Amino acid sequence: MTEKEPSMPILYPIEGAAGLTGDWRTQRPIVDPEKCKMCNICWQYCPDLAITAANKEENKVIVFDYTFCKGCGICARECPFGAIHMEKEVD
Amino acid sequence: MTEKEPSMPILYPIEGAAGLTGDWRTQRPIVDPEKCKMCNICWQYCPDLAITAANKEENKVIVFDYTFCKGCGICARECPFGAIHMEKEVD
Amino acid sequence: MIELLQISRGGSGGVTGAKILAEAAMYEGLDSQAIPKYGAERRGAKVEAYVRFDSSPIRIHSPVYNPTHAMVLDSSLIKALEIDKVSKDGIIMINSSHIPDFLKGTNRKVAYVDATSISKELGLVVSGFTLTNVTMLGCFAKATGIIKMENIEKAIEKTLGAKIAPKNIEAARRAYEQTKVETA
Amino acid sequence: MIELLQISRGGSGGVTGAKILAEAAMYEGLDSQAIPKYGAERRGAKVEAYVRFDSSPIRIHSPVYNPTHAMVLDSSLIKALEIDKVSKDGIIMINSSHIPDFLKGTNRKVAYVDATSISKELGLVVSGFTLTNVTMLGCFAKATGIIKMENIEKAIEKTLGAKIAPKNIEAARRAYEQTKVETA
Amino acid sequence: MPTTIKDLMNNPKEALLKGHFACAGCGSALAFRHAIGAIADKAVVVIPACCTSVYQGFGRGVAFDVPTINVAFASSDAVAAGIKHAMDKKGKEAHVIAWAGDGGTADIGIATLIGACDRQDNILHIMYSNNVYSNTGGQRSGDTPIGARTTTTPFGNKTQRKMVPFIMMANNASYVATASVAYIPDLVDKVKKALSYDGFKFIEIDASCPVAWKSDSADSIHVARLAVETGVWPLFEWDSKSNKAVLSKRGSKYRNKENRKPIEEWLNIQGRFKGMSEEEIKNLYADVDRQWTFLEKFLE
Amino acid sequence: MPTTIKDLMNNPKEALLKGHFACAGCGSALAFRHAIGAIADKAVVVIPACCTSVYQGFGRGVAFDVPTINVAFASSDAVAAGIKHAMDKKGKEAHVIAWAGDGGTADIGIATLIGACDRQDNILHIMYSNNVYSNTGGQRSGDTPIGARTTTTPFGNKTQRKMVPFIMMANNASYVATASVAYIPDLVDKVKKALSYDGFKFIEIDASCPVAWKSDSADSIHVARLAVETGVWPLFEWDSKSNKAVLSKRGSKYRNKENRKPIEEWLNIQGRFKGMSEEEIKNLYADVDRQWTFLEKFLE
Amino acid sequence: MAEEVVMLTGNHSVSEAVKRVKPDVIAAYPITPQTAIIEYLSRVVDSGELDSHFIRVESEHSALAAVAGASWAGARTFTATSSQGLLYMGEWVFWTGYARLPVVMAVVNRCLAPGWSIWVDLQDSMAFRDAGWIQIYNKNNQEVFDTTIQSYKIAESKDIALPVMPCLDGFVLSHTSSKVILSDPEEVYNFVGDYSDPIIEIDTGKPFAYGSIVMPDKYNKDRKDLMEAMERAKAKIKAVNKEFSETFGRSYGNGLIEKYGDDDADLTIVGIGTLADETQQAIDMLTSEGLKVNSVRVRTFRPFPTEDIIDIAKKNHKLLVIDRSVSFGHEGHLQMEIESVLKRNNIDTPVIGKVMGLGGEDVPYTRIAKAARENL
Amino acid sequence: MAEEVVMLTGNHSVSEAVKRVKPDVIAAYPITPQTAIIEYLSRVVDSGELDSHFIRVESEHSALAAVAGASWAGARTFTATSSQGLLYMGEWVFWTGYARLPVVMAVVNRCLAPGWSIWVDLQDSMAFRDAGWIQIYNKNNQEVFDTTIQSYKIAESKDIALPVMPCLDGFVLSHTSSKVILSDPEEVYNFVGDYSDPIIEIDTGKPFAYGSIVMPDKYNKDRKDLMEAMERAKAKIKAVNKEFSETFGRSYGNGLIEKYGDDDADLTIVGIGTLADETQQAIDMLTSEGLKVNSVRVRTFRPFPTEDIIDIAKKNHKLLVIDRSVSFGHEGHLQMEIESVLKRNNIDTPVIGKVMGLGGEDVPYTRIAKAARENL
Ligand SMILES: Cc1ncc(C[n+]2csc(CCOP(=O)(O)OP(=O)(O)O)c2C)c(N)n1
Ligand SMILES: Cc1ncc(C[n+]2csc(CCOP(=O)(O)OP(=O)(O)O)c2C)c(N)n1
Ligand code: SF4
Ligand code: SF4
Ligand code: SF4
Ligand code: SF4
Repeated sequence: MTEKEPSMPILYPIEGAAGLTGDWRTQRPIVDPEKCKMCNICWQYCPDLAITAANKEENKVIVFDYTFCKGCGICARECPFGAIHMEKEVD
Repeated sequence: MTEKEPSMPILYPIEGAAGLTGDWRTQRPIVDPEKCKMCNICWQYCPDLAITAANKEENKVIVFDYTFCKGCGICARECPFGAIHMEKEVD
Repeated sequence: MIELLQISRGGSGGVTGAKILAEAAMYEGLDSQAIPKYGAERRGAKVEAYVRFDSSPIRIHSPVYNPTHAMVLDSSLIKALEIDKVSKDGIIMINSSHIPDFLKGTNRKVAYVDATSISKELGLVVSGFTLTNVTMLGCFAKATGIIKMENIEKAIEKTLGAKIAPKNIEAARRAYEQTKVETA
Repeated sequence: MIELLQISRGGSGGVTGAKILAEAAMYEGLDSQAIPKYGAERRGAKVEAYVRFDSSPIRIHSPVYNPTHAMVLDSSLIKALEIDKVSKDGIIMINSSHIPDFLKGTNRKVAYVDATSISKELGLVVSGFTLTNVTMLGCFAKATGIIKMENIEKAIEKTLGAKIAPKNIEAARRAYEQTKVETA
Repeated sequence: MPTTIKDLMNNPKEALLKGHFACAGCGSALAFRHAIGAIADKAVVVIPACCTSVYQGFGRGVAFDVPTINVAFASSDAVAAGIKHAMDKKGKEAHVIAWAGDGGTADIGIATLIGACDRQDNILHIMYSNNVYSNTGGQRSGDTPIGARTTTTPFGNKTQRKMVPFIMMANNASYVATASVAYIPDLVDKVKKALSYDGFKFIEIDASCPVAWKSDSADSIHVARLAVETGVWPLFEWDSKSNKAVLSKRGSKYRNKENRKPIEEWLNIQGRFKGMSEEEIKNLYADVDRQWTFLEKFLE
Repeated sequence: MPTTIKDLMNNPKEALLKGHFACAGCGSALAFRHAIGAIADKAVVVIPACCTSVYQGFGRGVAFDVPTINVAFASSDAVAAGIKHAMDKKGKEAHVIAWAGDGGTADIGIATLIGACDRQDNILHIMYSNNVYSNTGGQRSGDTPIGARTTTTPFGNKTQRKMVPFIMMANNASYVATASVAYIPDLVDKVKKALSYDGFKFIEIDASCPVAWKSDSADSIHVARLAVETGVWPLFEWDSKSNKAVLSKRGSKYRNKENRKPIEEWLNIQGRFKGMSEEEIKNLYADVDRQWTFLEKFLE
Repeated sequence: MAEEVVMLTGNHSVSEAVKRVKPDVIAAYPITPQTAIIEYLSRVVDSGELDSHFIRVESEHSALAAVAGASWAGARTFTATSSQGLLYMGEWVFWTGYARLPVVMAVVNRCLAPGWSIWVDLQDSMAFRDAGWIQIYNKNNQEVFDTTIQSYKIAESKDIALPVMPCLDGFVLSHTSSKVILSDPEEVYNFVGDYSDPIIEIDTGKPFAYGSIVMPDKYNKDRKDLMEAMERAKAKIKAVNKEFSETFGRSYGNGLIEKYGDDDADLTIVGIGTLADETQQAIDMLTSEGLKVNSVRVRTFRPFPTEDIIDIAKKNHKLLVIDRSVSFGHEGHLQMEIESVLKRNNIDTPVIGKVMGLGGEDVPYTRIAKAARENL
Repeated sequence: MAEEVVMLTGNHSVSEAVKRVKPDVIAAYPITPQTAIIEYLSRVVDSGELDSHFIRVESEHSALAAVAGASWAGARTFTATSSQGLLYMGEWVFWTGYARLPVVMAVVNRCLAPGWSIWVDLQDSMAFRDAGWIQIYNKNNQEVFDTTIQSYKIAESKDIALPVMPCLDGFVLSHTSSKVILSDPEEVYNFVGDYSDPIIEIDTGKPFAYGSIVMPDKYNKDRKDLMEAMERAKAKIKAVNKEFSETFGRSYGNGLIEKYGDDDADLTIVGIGTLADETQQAIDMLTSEGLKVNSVRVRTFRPFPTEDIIDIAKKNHKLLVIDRSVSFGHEGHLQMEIESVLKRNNIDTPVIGKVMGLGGEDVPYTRIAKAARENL
């Protein structure tokens, strides 16, 4: 009898477990760097971790990760400064 | 194929479903007709329905049904007038 | 193989008594079994237990239908004993100061002892119940001779523990002394 | 047997479209099946469905691996189509105003129509999604000729009910008219 | 008008017949006798696994003179709901009652209980609590008081008592009440009142079990009365219309701690509490306080 | 000090990885991201059947960077308790969290939930409620509000909302709180606070589901905020030590009805409430009142 | 309303059948892939189209408990489930079978976790083959509709009094649309008959206790009767299939099994569910290759069609049995039972077993054909 | 503490074994006739005699869920149940088997309701023969003790990784006292070894997800591996039986089956549980009558001892199989499986089946002997 490990339904953490979910998007968020006050409220509310937070010290506004952003529109809806708007994806 | 009723675990109501439970008794309640005020508190508390209620109108005190009385002693304990006492069953 | 039917009342320790007896048999070098009759037990209601003894390993798992001997822990239960089922050569052991009327004329060998009085004297009473289960083991030893008192005592000791064993051993011993065996 | 692969986005009614198509085939006198790809569906994510048509009873229950034809309800999904799996003689139907670059040079027969515009014109929009599922059925009828428009219309009517069917029928009709078939 | 002993004699019929298989002094059997007896002509009872499945009979016949359906442990309310819906559909009148122990109610059965309550199925659940799994020989249940020696907590139970009536209030049953075998007319009143409500009704009865409580069978009423008099078992009613609790006449004076007897009186006549430490007694007092504090919020 | 957005950025690590399988705008996924993220280095999550069993991954890998055990629907707390006991026995530290939907918590799983609470197993149960069985396509749950159209109540749900937090208070959990995806720092505070308690802790999160609620995915936060602002979803904490409830800062002003927005604002942006009758709206208002009345009893 | 010809999923086919037999009480709990059945039924009940009580229970254990309760009260009942749901109500599955309640429960077959998987195999319903239920496995949506109707007629016969489980492959039937003839509602109802003389009925005027403690002798009597009822059910299922055919013009083999192809083949492929339908496709292919192959679809797994299997085995030379479920530590269910039947009856026909399609693995007919060729 | 010889019930024998292997976590729920096992264990845990966590769960579903949880966390675990309790945890029985968790659960066999009955038959554990558990049926209390110990060694081997269910007849073993040699605790612990290198172990430092959605290919891989582990388990069980014998001087046939009497008999009686022990008594009786009869006790029903059954059937002339459980609508479990094995291997030895002792019906050896005489 050779030593054998049981075959079990185990998965390990990876990014993109459900693929590149940016594919699902029909509209994409666009940030207006002028308007972004770097409050990161949008960052907080993104269910898809598709926003790189703004950094006041470094004066960097938020950045979207379109590889994974599903285009839900929450960030645009929640930005208190109207700094984000959604645009239809073009084919 | 003859018509056939299914065989099922069904029982019908009878007295003595568990036999003549008076057999279980190691002590028996005895009423003192002098002391019984016919309040029927004992009747109310007997879990075994082994007391025939007293009847004030007919001046009948309670009567025990020794066929089923298990001798728990509740009646004796609860009689407010000490009209019932328990006696060891003799073999 | 020897088979014992024991009849007692729920709450009087019959099952423990049967187990002690089987254990004593083990010390005697016999194989043994103690079988409580399977079902809901109610305090005061009739309860049966069986004990088997054999010199070779026992592979039977049935209840006992035709006991060699019978033991009744409460004399008021004697009427529940189906005498015909007990072996003609067997002994009927009963907790009683005398041979009960019920057995008279049966021509059976009867062993009797007033275990209740013995137990009471020794304070073997629990919530109103006089425990005669262990006491009657003395009667068994005396009447059947299958198991020596020393093994019964050892089994009592092991099962009941150092604290309450002594009184029980004493009860069994007294019962052993006082048991009378007669043909009814 | 003719087998169709339909690719759409979750939420755009692809499964319903496939079912209507299978129903239309039934009116055509064919046996048919509409099979949604089994799994969790997510709005916006790629979803497959299959439709089978045959003149004799279908006893196959597998998904479609090598479709005769393919239909893509959203042009942005065209890249998800594994062209090699589609029969060489089959038609690739796509919701687009032109032959997508992706198909160019494949030498495949491509049927295309701007179903999105048609649907939008007719108000076939639900929670931000333009529904092109029914519209594209007109493209299917035109391109494949397997099923007559009248049967497609009947199936739309039955499935969607008198209230919303007319707009959808109109959309399918327009798509039928506007569909172009070319070799890419 | 509150029920009197006389009224009890005028029940449509006896629901419990003589010669049943309950132990001598069984509080549950006594409760069944009156709670179901009071409505015996209309009652259908559903019994999950518990002592009641056993004491009703044993092969030869049954000691219950009402339709009785014995069911799997965790399902009395679901079965009762099914029966009630079927009888409604068929136009037949009946009070369908799930009659269950504390185990079948508070532990394994509580999802079913809450589910039926949530749907407001038109049934009454009566939980008789002997604080323990009596039928299997006395193991701890969620309703076991702190300090009680059970066969699975041989050195004393540590968990607080689960107050199912509170849970049912939180779950918005239409009517919730507690009762005791020591106060039979009060119990019968509550059963009748419960049945006057639409939707899901719940009553918990403190029902002595001399076997598990290791008490004298003669004390079965006495011990239950002490539970009320020591404040261990508050007697009250609550309904969803008012979202208010009202203490029952027989129990109202124990709201005031000064009127309560020491809990030790209740403990001392029960073998199950033998050997309780000071600490355990303190915890028990605290748990009783907790229950009253919760209840207080709903009292006027 | 209350958590700030900045603090959220300093989580030990992300518990939820990019590219998971939740729908766009999923409130549950957002809640998971932060609630578990805040304690990601110590968390073990137990997931019964629900959307979370699906959105974590699909064959290739998993989007959760914490140990994740997927279990049968009605058992998250029992499994969590088993894990916690085992880790305690083995001397390993961990926050074991049962993360379940409203179905797995309030309906099929509630016996398990109450059982673990009763034993005071040292775990935290987080119920994210989308008021419906989303994973199976949107059937009514015990937590579905009056009037909601679900696939099993196509003409509007009639039953009152099951307030599991109240049930857990009645069941004496050590800590009970409600939270909302609209108030993330508050949610994280509550998770951390819960974990500072011994015994059984419970948090319910109102977690938008654009699919079942038939709402715009962009509105997922907005709709949850409206639930608080209309009084539909009271934000509070309660603990057993005090037996008192405290309204959370972000929700306290809605105790006063005058400060509440009309519930219609919440209803109107959700397709699930389309076609509600006046009567249904009245009943919904009444049910919200009922919840506040219950809660009021525990407020100062 | 008369007969209608429609495109329907398997789930919808179940619902349409149920709507026609008009159960008094329905209770069910959602689970993929069964859910659509009860969604449809809750809609028609709430809309008033179907005069029935729908109980939205909190679990499957309660679903079956509730319909059992209703059945004791003399009601016609329906429920449905799948997979984990069936396991979760397992205690009640046995309870209902042993209690002889004529409940009908559709099982949409789905494999068992872990890991989570929603696709078909028959492990779920097979786990309850001991439970005293009649189990009828279907090949397509038309049969699903027809079997659901037949189930009531079988279950509610006093001489049978057994619950019936019509089983359909998850997704493969439940979610796939295909042509279904929906018979006229009135005709269907008349075929089944009303349930006005129930097998058992709670009556406050005539108390009885159901299911109190029973002694071993009575216990054995009840179980023996259950065994005999299963035996009688074979003839009943055949008769109902025949009567159904006379009324509606559709039938499924002899009710217990369905044969395909010529007798006296070199190889007979035995299967169950849609795999057996797929097998017919394979048979055509193989026949066209000149091979002598036929097939048998086991329609009722309980009662097991012993006599028919004997007959098949006697008439043919070799059996290839395809299972979509397995008893770990032994072998496939169909294989095991067929082997036991043949052994018991001293039939030498060799049996080869293959387990295929667990966890929703797709089994195209070409694979079945391949297996056949390898074993010819 | 060294070896002790005592009078013990079967339940107590289980507990004594469990105490010696020192599980980290125990969770269980009371049910007759199993309860005494957990009563004893809760006592020794609360008294500090056994350093273990005892979770007093609110149902059996949670009992097995809790020990499964503990097992995922790398703990040694124990639970026990009977009858309805086993059915109620049914979902978790399959879950634990499929998850390959080395849980040990004693099942005290009791028949299934309704009507209520607390006595023995094997219908309960047999209902889970598909679930991926090793099942070992015992003949007496000594074996109960020994098997419980062996179960851990089998379950926790990495090459097996399967839960094990030691089964004992309710009351007949569970409540009957007989002689049991309780081996030295330390020796027992050493025999089993500690569980320091668990099959699986949750670690916050190394996250993984167990049981997420799996695709059919992976699903099939896992199930195939389960099937193979069952196959490997046969050798493992034999090896453990042998090693146990070497260490403690007690063994049970070859581990899978136990033979009694001379080879090459006219009739071989095959049975399981205490009925098989009782059969040995019948064999002695029949042999003394000059009849050529021997017997085989099937000890492990899962994995099924296929090879041993083949061997037996080849060496003997006729098998009389006695079942204490049955699949309604087919036949006795042991009979069915034996027939299937013989059929598959073209063995002509005739098999006669008898179902006896359902619902606690007593089966004295004389009745077995009578059945043997009738079939000689
Ligand atoms: C699923 C299941 N688990 C366990 C049992 C065993 N069982 C029968 S009755 C009982 C205890 C019942 O306790 P309770 O509900 O408090 O009623 P009581 O016995 O105290 O009257 C138990 C554990 C069972 N019948 N079914
Ligand atoms: C015993 C059992 N019954 C039913 C199911 C099917 N099922 C899986 S998830 C689910 C709904 C879960 O609802 P909820 O807990 O509210 O979580 P959500 O899906 O909304 O996230 C159901 C019914 C199951 N897996 N197991
Ligand atoms: S649109 Fe949604 S997913 Fe994309 S960045 Fe904004 S919040 Fe995140
Ligand atoms: S002793 Fe008990 S059973 Fe007998 S009459 Fe008195 S109360 Fe009833
Ligand atoms: S054990 Fe207790 S509850 Fe059960 S019948 Fe006896 S007294 Fe009543
Ligand atoms: S259905 Fe709802 S809860 Fe489920 S993943 Fe989608 S948005 Fe989230």
